[in-house]
Amino acid sequence: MSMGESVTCIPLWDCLLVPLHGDVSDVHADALVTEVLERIQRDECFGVLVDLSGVWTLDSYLCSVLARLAQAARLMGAKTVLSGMRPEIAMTLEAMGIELRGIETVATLEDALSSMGITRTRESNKSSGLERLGEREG
Amino acid sequence: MSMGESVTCIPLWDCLLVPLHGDVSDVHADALVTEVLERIQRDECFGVLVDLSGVWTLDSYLCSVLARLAQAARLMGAKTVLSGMRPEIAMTLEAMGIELRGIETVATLEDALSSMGITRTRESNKSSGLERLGEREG
Amino acid sequence: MFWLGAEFGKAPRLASLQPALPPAMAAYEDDEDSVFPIESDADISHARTVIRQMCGLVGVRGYDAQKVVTTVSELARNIARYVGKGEMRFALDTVEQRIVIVAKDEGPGIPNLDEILAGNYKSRTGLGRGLIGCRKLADHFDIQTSARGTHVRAEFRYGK
Amino acid sequence: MFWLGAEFGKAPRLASLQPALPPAMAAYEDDEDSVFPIESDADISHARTVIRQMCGLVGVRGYDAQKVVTTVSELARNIARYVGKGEMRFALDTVEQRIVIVAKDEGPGIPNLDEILAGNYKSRTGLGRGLIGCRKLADHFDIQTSARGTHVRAEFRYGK
Ligand SMILES: Nc1ncnc2c1ncn2[C@@H]1O[C@H](COP(=O)(O)OP(=O)(O)O)[C@@H](O)[C@H]1O
Ligand SMILES: Nc1ncnc2c1ncn2[C@@H]1O[C@H](COP(=O)(O)OP(=O)(O)O)[C@@H](O)[C@H]1O
Repeated sequence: MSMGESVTCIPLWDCLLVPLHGDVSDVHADALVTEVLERIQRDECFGVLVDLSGVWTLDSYLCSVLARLAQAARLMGAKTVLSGMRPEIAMTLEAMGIELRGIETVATLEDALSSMGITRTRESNKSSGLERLGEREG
Repeated sequence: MSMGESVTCIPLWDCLLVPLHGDVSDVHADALVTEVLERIQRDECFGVLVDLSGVWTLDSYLCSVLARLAQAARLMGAKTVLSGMRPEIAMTLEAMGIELRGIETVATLEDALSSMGITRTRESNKSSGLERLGEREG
Repeated sequence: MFWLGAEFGKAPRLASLQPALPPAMAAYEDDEDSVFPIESDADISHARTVIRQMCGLVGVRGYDAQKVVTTVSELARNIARYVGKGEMRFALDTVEQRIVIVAKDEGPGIPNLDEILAGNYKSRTGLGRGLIGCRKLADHFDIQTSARGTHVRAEFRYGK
Repeated sequence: MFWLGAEFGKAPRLASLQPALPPAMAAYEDDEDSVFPIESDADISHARTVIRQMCGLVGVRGYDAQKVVTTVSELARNIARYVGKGEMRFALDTVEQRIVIVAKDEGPGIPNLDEILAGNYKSRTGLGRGLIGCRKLADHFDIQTSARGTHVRAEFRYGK
C-alpha cells in the first residue's frame, strides 16, 4: 500500500466490502475511516465488511482504527464485521492482550455476509452438497 | 501496489474474489495469474470474480493478462467475470480498440455473483424494495 | 511550456510566456534530474504514478486523465520490454493547455510500424494494441523510428 | 551477530564467530547506511517491510514473523508519533539464533512507564497496548527511558 493509494470499497448488495491488503500505513488506515464513513452515507449501506485476508500485519494502531471505524459506522446505522484474519495475526493480538471488543470477527467473507443476513441462493452447477441456504439469519 | 505485495484472493462461497487496487505493475499482474490458478485448484473454485473498482488504470498489457487468466481458468473449469470497471477506463479501452473478448464483464460485484448463479437470500432489515432474489440464474 | 525534463525545460522561446506554476510543478522546471529513465517494471509504475499526479495538479481527471496515464503506461512498457532502456519526459504547456509526453529510446526501431498502425499486427507479447491505441487516445501523436531508435510524442489537450 | 546498523556491525568481539551470511544479508553488514531513521509514516511502513523481508530470509514465518514485525511496527510508530524522530536497527544473531530489534530516540522519555507496563494506562492516541504488547511478544524485552530519551531492545529466538 504505497503512498497515494486510495481505499478500495466495493459495493455488495447493501453492504460495503473493504478488502485490506499488504502493508497498511497509518495514513492509509486514517483515510480508510473517512472514505468508508462517506460511502456508508452516500450508498446507504447497512453493513461494512472489512476483509483482512490480504493484510500483512495488524498492530495496536490498526486495531484502534478498526474499532473507531466500527463505532462511528454504528452511529450511522451500519454494522461492521471483520473477516479473513489469519491465525498468526489472531495469535499475535491475543498475546498482546488486544481484544477488538465491539467488533464482530468471523472467519470468512461468507460468514461476514451471513452475519449481515445475506446467504446465497443458487442451483449447484458443480459437485453437489455445497449448498448453504438460510444458515444463520442475521 | 508496491514491490513484493502479494495477490489478495478472498474465498467466497465456491468462488475466488480478487480485488485489484491502485497501480497494478506487470510483475504483480503476472503473479496474479499464477496465484489465482493455484487457488482455483487448491480451493476447488468454479468462479473467479476480479473486481476492478480500486484499479487506477487498465492498459493493453493488463487486459492481455486478464484474458490469459480467464482462458486458463476456463481450462480448469472455472469461469471468470470482471466487475467494477470505472466508466473512464471502459471508455479508454473502447477508444483503443481493446475488446476483452471472451471475458464476461459486469457492472457490480453483485452482478458478478449473480452471473455465477449466486443471488442473495435475506430478510430486508432496512428500507424495503431492495430485494433481488433469483435474478439472472447463471 | 514546463517540461518535466532538462532538455526541454530550457527552451528559451517559450520562457517569457511562462505564467506562475502550481507550486508542486515548480520543482520540475529546468531540473536536470527530472527525466524519467525507463528500464524496470518499477520504472513503468513510477512513470504512471508521476503522470497521474501531474494530471491531478492541473485538474485533469476521469477519462481525460485515463487517456494520458494509459498512453504513458503503453510507451513506458514498450521501452522496458522491447528495448531494455530509454527515457520519458512529461511536460505541461499551460499556454496551449496541453500535456506532452515524450518517449525516447536508442533501440532497434520498429520496422513493421505501418502494419502495426494499420491494426493488422498480431503481437506475441501482448494485444498489439499499444501503439495504435495511444495514437487513438492522443490529440496529437507522432512516432519516428529507425535503426537508431524510436521517438514518440503524444499530446493531450486539457481545459475546456 | 550481524547488525543491520553501523554501531553494532563493528563489534569486534563477535566478528570471529561470524558464519557465512545469506547473500542478501551481507549487504547490510558493517554498512553505515543501514540504520533506519524513523520520522514519517512511510518510515514506519519501510521498517515493517525490511524486517518482514529479513524474517523471510532466515525462514522465520507465520506467528514467529508476526511477532517480530508487529513489535517493529509498535516501536517505530511510538518514535514517529511521540518523539518525531529516532532510529531503529535490526540484527540477526546467527550464533544464538535470535533477531534483535533496537529502537532509540532522544525524546522526552516515558515518565509513567510503570503504569503503562502494568496495563493500567488509558491512551488517548491508541489502545495503550503497544509497549506492553511488545514485551509480551518478545522473548527478551528491555526498555530504558529518561528525560534524555528512550532505548528499547527486543529479542526473538528463531530456529528450533
Ligand atoms: N520502443 C520500441 N522499440 C522497438 N520495438 C517496439 C517498440 N515499441 C513497440 N515495438 C514493437 O512493436 C510491436 C507493437 O507494439 P504495441 O502496439 O505496443 O503492442 P504490443 O506491445 O502489445 O505488442 C511490439 O510487439 C514490438 O515488436
Ligand atoms: N518513544 C517514546 N517516547 C516518549 N513517549 C512514549 C514513547 N513510546 C510511548 N510513549 C508514551 O507511552 C504511551 C504508551 O505507549 P504504547 O504502549 O505504545 O500505547 P499507545 O501508543 O497506544 O498509547 C504513549 O501513549 C506515549 O504517551
